[in-house]
Amino acid sequence: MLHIAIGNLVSPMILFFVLGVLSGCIKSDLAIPDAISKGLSLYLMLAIGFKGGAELAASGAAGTVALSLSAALVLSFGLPVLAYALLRWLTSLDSVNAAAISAHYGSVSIVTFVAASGFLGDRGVPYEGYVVAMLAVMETPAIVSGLLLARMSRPDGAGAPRTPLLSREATREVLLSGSVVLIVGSLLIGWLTGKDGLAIMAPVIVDPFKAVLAVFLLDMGLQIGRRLGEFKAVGWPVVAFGLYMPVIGAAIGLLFANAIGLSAGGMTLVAVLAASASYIVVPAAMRHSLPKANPAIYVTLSLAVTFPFNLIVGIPLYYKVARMLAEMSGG
Amino acid sequence: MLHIAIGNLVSPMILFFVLGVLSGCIKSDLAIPDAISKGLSLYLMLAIGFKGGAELAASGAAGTVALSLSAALVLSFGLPVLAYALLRWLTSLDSVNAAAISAHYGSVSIVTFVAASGFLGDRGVPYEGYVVAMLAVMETPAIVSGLLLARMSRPDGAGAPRTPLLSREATREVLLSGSVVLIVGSLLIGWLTGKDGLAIMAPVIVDPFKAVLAVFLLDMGLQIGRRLGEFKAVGWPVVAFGLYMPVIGAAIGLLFANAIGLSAGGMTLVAVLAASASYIVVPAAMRHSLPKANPAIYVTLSLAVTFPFNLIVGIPLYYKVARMLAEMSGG
Amino acid sequence: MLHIAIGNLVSPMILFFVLGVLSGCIKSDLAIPDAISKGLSLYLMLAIGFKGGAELAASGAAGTVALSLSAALVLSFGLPVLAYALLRWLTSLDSVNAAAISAHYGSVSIVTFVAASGFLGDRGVPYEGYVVAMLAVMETPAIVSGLLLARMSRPDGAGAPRTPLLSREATREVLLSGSVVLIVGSLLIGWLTGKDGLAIMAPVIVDPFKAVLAVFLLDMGLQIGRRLGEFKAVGWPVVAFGLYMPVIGAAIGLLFANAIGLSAGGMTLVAVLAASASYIVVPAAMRHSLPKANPAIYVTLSLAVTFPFNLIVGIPLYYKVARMLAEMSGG
Amino acid sequence: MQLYRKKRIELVVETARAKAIIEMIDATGAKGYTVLQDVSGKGQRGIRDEAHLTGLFRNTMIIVIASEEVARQIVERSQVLLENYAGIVALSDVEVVRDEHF
Amino acid sequence: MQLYRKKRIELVVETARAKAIIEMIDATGAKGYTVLQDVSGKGQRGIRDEAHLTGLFRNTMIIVIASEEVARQIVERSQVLLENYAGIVALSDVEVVRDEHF
Amino acid sequence: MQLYRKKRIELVVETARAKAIIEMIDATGAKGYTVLQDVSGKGQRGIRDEAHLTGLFRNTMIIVIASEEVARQIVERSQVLLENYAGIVALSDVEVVRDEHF
Ligand SMILES: Nc1ncnc2c1ncn2[C@@H]1O[C@H](COP(=O)(O)O)[C@@H](O)[C@H]1O
Ligand SMILES: Nc1ncnc2c1ncn2[C@@H]1O[C@H](COP(=O)(O)O)[C@@H](O)[C@H]1O
Ligand SMILES: Nc1ncnc2c1ncn2[C@@H]1O[C@H](COP(=O)(O)O)[C@@H](O)[C@H]1O
Ligand code: NA
Ligand code: NA
Ligand code: NA
Repeated sequence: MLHIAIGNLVSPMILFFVLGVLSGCIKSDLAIPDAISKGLSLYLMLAIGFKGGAELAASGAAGTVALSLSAALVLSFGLPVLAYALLRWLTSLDSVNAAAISAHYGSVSIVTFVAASGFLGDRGVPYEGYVVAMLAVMETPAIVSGLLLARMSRPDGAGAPRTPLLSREATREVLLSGSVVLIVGSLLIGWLTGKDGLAIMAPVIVDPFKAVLAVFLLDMGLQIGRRLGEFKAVGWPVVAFGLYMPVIGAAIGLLFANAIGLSAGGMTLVAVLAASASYIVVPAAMRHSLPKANPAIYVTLSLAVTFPFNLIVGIPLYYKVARMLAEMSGG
Repeated sequence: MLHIAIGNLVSPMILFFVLGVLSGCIKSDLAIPDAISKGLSLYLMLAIGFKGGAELAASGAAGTVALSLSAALVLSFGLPVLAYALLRWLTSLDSVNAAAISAHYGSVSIVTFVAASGFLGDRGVPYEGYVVAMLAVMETPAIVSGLLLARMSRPDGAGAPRTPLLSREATREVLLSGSVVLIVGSLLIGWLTGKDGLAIMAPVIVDPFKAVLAVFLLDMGLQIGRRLGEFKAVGWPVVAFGLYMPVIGAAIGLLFANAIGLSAGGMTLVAVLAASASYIVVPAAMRHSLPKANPAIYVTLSLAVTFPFNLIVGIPLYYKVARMLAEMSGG
Repeated sequence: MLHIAIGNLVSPMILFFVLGVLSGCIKSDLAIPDAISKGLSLYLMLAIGFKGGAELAASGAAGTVALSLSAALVLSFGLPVLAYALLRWLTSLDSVNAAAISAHYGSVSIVTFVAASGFLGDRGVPYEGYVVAMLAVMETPAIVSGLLLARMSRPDGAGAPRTPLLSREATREVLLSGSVVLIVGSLLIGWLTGKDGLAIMAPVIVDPFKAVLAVFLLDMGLQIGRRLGEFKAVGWPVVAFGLYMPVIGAAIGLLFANAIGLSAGGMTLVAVLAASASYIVVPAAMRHSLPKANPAIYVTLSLAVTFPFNLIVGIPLYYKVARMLAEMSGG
Repeated sequence: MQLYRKKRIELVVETARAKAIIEMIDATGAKGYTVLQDVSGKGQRGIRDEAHLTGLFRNTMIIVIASEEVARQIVERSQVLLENYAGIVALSDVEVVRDEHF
Repeated sequence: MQLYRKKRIELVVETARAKAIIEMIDATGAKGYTVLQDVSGKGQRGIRDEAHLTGLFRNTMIIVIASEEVARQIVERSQVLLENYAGIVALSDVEVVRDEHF
Repeated sequence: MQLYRKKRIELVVETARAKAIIEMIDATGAKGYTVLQDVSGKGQRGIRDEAHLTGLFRNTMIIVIASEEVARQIVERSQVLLENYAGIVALSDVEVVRDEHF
């Protein structure tokens, strides 16, 4: 365990992340231009989507695909309810903020997923290509759960005129958000073009993948380092939630994945999906639909607490447990 | 034929283009940052120029080079005259708009050329390196033709004081436009440094070339998708012109290339040069020199009609015919 | 010698630089987006730092490391004094401008260093990994020297109240400047992750390194070409300084490196460090701390005179001498 | 040269709200507007800059030149739209040449 | 502190025309100007934004602070240059400290 | 709708000096400001644009809306900070809705 964690720690990915956090903390003027940063983020989505699709094509669509996607749906809808209950019980956050945060934990962090796939790749651990489809499925349902939780808990909810949960436009924006479209589209293209397509794309999306991820993590570190000061605004009970919620999510994710019969690699990734919190799609949706929730809280929690936790501690931990589960099932 | 067209269709390049068009249509917020997009476009020019130069150095400058460049000049000067006649005859556009559009069709679309070279590369079809020099030669002469056509058709043209066709500054801008300088410069550098130079540049300009092109086509798709609404402003007779003009241009290009004695690959590329329409250099020049022409028309036509047509239907079609011509000549 | 210089001249790196300068001179609108340019510059720092660290790990830290770093410190502190004396003696610049310029020559140009490492790589010449650490060490001490020289020469320096040489904030900014943090950080990560880390990063930082450098040099050429008009503001005696100072600096650097016992490759790089002039970190520091010095002079001198000189003439020259020295020592 | 007196409205609003504001401006009958993406700043809601990963902490500047009547409407309606969001609105006098543009 | 009354001219013009406008501004004897690249907006010629592939649908904002006399010239000459091109011009009052800068 | 009269201060300064200017603005008690990075222009110190390798030739635009009193202070203190640096300052009248923001 410790061995794996240390092996994980001395990877360039993690170390560049740490370098970023430190540089951000000490207010170095090191900064990656916005456009590059956005470009790298699109790269990671395209690459992970395409490779998932190509793997799916190679493996042949298994019968468990439908089951997996349903599980993804359940997780994304369900985890916010649990998160909301924990927040209301263990912290002093009001219902709107609790609902907004809870939506983040039903959704996923693409970079955490990408880092986990890199972690598995390093160790030669295979995973089911359609887990990438689960990623895409899990991005948005949690938003609906979060908004329902906010509405149900509103004192004036009963008598007020019924406005739609998500305005038509907000729904559009969420469903057609760039990351969803790019991941799903790349997955389909990878699946359609298969091995030949992968051969064409490989020099860009396979060989340099982990190095690009390292650079992106440097950038994320920089941004997180600069925001560390906002911890105070969040409060320790809420920070604690950002640490135990991923572990609980991962446990549930592992149970689901094990029940479906995924491999150790697949289980690890599902655990990561359940454990991670969105920091792009959901914050944008919450800012539109729950404007009273404080973005400084949910962004800081998702980005500066849960993301580093999953990246450094979570991934090796979930993998360790996934292997144990796989051995038990296999044995 | 159908086989090739389908083979072309399921390439990642085309599919990413289609993904882009669809995302643009449904107004997804997927967008590639401007700086990245510009960077990719420069990359494609540098890569195609350098590789053309290196191939030229490898093959030894053939006697047909001068002939080919002259043919390029004739095509670029001549095609606008044909285009103008067709537009005035078959559409209701006024002379200024017809002249502005015609200039685009004498010039070339670099990305279409690049996509065609990728298409040939996929099939292992070689082509003469100096076709890239033809590309560079064809970029700007068409502008002069277009402006001449606009002037000749002006009712007050006879009596008015003679202003220069292109102001001195406009001439500078056209001749020294970034794409001309970068392609010609890279061609020269590739030619000067030859095999050794290519070895140094290959990890960037050869291996990832097609994958980068795929990403760029995603971006072009996004931009075209967002502008599809402007079709209405263009009118169907003009849209039709954007579809038959490339076929006519390609036919003429094939005749020229066959007469010069190019290979099937070289013929395909010359056809693509003749068939494609500029969407960067010429629009800028027309906006300066023919301000009364409506940019929404010529940009939409070149970018949203002719470009996708050539990319999806044109390239495999021209290649098919080029192969037939080559077999006939070879036999 | 001539042979090497010509070999150096026909490399894509130098030719793209020349293309850039020419395009800039003729005012072509060829331009690389700011964000890309900044991204490439970060890439070069990360790559050179990481590779230096990995090489350091591979070679095992030698006893000469501490000696080398001390030499770097002495060079960076000392060279400005020499530069200042020459400027005051041989040009008519006032003391503030002379001091500001002198600081640039004690510091280093990262891209010149990177180009030199590419030059050595082309020729299969190895160098000590910790020379990269010398680069990092030399970046900032020269700033202190330059400011001391400016203060000492101020007529009112004696009686005035003692303000700190560098305000606390200016010190922070210099020490934590992005390039210092990124190079040192990457060096450490390269050193910590060693061979495994390099395997992960290689597809991004090793294989495409020289091609990326070529593109970056195109960009630098563009920027220099556009500023050539500012030569007049600088004056010939000062331009001459920009040509002989690097040679003097290189000679001193070679003596130091030879005394320490570095290889021919290592000596060449130390010569380049001593010969080159900063164009990012030091100009920013001078603008803050010596606002009366004219930035047009020191930026033009460092970027448009010394940089091209070192790139085209200096690197092969220093290498030639380094080899001679190495043979003498070895024999 | 005849000059016409108009009002210039300058809004700095959080980017998440820019779309709604622009739709409102269109709805008032204003004949145009200018948008400056990615502006940073400080105000009641603290420092706002391009923390690009989320984009939630960015500002957009919108400038409208319009008749006094339309300007007043824009100012008023913006107050409702900016409840719970970061944003400021300022009004000033300008003169323009072509009346029909505004 | 002595303040001097000047005019502030704000132009939003299509980028293809920015160079000509700036040369005209220089020619009027204005002592300076400020340029904001890549501004988007809407006006008589529809929505204009950074459709970067062509660059034809972009705007540039130019701000000049100048004496009333020079300002009037800039406004007038801009009308000629903007015939057939997208663009607006607005004039307002400002006060500055250092008279010699403007 | 009650409008309050404020001053709008527009500064275009060389980017190297922007941080010091912003700190000064904070120190005067101004309640906010807006920053536009990477503005180019021309003035007494020649043409200034994004020669990014050094960044020394870039401008930043800063806009502050404040009470007359604070505005006057900002203008005055900026003069000291801009000695030896490129930069201009212009003052104009604006009206705002929410007095407490400025
Ligand atoms: N007094 C001010 N002067 C100029 N800009 C301001 C001022 N107050 C706020 N802003 C801008 O408006 C944005 C939102 O303001 P606020 O709603 O007060 O947080 C800030 O981020 C600034 O960009
Ligand atoms: N009323 C207005 N208020 C603010 N900006 C405007 C207005 N009208 C036009 N603009 C700007 O000026 C550009 C050109 O306007 P036009 O020539 O009317 O198409 C538009 O794209 C907008 O950026
Ligand atoms: N008259 C002016 N009108 C508008 N902007 C100006 C003017 N003068 C100077 N500027 C801007 O302020 C910057 C610094 O001016 P200066 O200190 O005069 O070089 C210039 O680069 C311009 O961006
Ligand atoms: Na989750
Ligand atoms: Na053509
Ligand atoms: Na030096």
